[in-house]
Amino acid sequence: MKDLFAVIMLTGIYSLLSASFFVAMDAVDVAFTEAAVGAGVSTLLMLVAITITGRSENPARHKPFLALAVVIVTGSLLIYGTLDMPHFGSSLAPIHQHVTPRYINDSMQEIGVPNIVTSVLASYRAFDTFGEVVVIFTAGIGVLALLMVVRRPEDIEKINFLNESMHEKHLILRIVTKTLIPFIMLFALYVQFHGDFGPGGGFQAGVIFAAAIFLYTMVFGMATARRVINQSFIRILAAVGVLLYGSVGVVSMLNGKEFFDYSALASDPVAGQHLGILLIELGVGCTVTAVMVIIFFNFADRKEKSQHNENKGS
Amino acid sequence: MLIAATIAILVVMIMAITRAIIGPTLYDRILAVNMFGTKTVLLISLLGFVMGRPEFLDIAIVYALINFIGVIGVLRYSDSAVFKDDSKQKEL
Amino acid sequence: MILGLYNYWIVIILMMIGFYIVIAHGNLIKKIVGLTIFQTSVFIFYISMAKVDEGTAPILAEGINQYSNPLPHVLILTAIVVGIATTALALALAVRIKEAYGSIEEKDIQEKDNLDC
Amino acid sequence: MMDIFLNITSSLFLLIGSFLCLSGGIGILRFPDFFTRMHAVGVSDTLASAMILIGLMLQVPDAIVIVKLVIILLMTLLISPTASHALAKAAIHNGITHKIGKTGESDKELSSNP
Repeated sequence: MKDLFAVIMLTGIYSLLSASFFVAMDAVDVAFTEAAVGAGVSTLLMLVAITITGRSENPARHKPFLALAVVIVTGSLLIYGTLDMPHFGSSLAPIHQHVTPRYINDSMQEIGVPNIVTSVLASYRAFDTFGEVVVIFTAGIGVLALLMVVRRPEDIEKINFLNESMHEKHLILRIVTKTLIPFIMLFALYVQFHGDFGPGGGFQAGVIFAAAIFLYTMVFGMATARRVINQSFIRILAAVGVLLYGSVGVVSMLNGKEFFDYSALASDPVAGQHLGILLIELGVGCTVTAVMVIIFFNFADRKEKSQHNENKGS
Repeated sequence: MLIAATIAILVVMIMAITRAIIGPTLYDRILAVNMFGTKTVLLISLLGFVMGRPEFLDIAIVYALINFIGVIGVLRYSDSAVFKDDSKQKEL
Repeated sequence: MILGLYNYWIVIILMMIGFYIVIAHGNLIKKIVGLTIFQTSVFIFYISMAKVDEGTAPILAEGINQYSNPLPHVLILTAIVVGIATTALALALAVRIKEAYGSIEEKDIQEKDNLDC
Repeated sequence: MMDIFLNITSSLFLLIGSFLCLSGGIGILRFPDFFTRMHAVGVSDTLASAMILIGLMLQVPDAIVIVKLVIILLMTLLISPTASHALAKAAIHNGITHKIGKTGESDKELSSNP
């Protein structure tokens, strides 16, 4: 398909579909994340990107037969490789033998959180998650470095004018959005703090929160959004999230336990674990929200700038 | 009955996908995606009941919200200059 | 029973579709979409490995004693969010390439580079 | 007695919901132009979701699940018409024209609908 717009719409559908699949496979937390990320944020970002880079694709491809041959050979090798794999749904597979029984049987006593995914994410494998958060943070910095637009005041005024004129007409949309946004934010907070007991947690909440901000930005225009959300504050928030996460680890180290062993945070180990998970999820939530907002704002800024330049040129 | 409803929704999903693939205009595709999103919300609620753990309706709520955000976003950005130029070229 | 392996085959087919898009298309955005599909196929691979027959979602509740494996869920959960962050980075690069070269087709970019040399 | 009654009602609701869903799906596939498709989906979708969600509500004893279902229902009632409205408005604004009652370019879909 040459129309990139159609490709992106279909990618959105694909991600909705894969999220339903995750629900069917019992991975509710993953479905949650995929729902928030795949269907909303990634589709939006790709759309913004194609408004900048152009919609249609050049039909010329390089040697599809060679590519097809490579793909088929690799695929059949991989299929040959699967012959030794354990069967689908078998409870005897090696993956279920090691570590996992401990997570399932002991996590209630050790961590005191019913959602095993959260306890593994935030406590048993906290170091791993810390790494992921740092990666997200770095990606945010990368986008900032690549796309940041330094603008002069007169440009801003012109763009403001453009936006105001664009958004006068969607009255119903504006009212519905206004009523909806508080609910979305409330729901994001619920997801954030309910992550211990049901599906949810910092990653999902961060993305949902950011999605609320995206919605606001799209309906009320960049200029208004920039007035509401301070860019430097958001940048600091991203760093504060990572710092909060790291400092929880350092504090537990100072209290005489290992890095990210939260039992040290309170006199009762389980209460300490609870506190640690709460703080860490908060840090994750801050970073993810801030990074998503940074990414989106910078893309939107870029887009306005390129549009602006086109208008000037023509 | 739950299973019958699930199957019906799956069938509708396939129809929506078909429309998204053939849809001649951009708006047909957006419509199909929107419909697909609504159907996913229903599918997930139904799946929760079929699997016997209906506590996980939070996911369906997220879907409803994100779907709205997605559609609005798509509309907002499909208004932009690049697309208009394209559609004009197609008409010529 | 060889048919018990079908989940891997689906994953491999998806993965190969993504792979094919990445090699065969010259458009950078298309390549990024291909990478996303590839990525999702890996997610599906992990999640389908975590499924246990008769198991339910790994959130402890009374009266249930067979849970699916939570570990892959954790890995994939973080991977999805990291994935979107890196995709955003890739898109940002594509946008910058568009600004610098005026095109995001691999061929045009290479031609321009050759001219510059 | 109550149980059987609830079960039957809920099944009825689910059945109506599925039927509406299917009719919407057929509409989106078969109708000739964008606005008629929009009509098929926009009208049937909201009612179908409401029916299915009410059907599910009748099946659960748990209060929190019902509350969540009600939230989803409210969201759908609020969101789905708004999205349809915005979509239709954008389509008109960008000059998508309807095909029924017009003689113009001979499209494939047009031929089925003289």
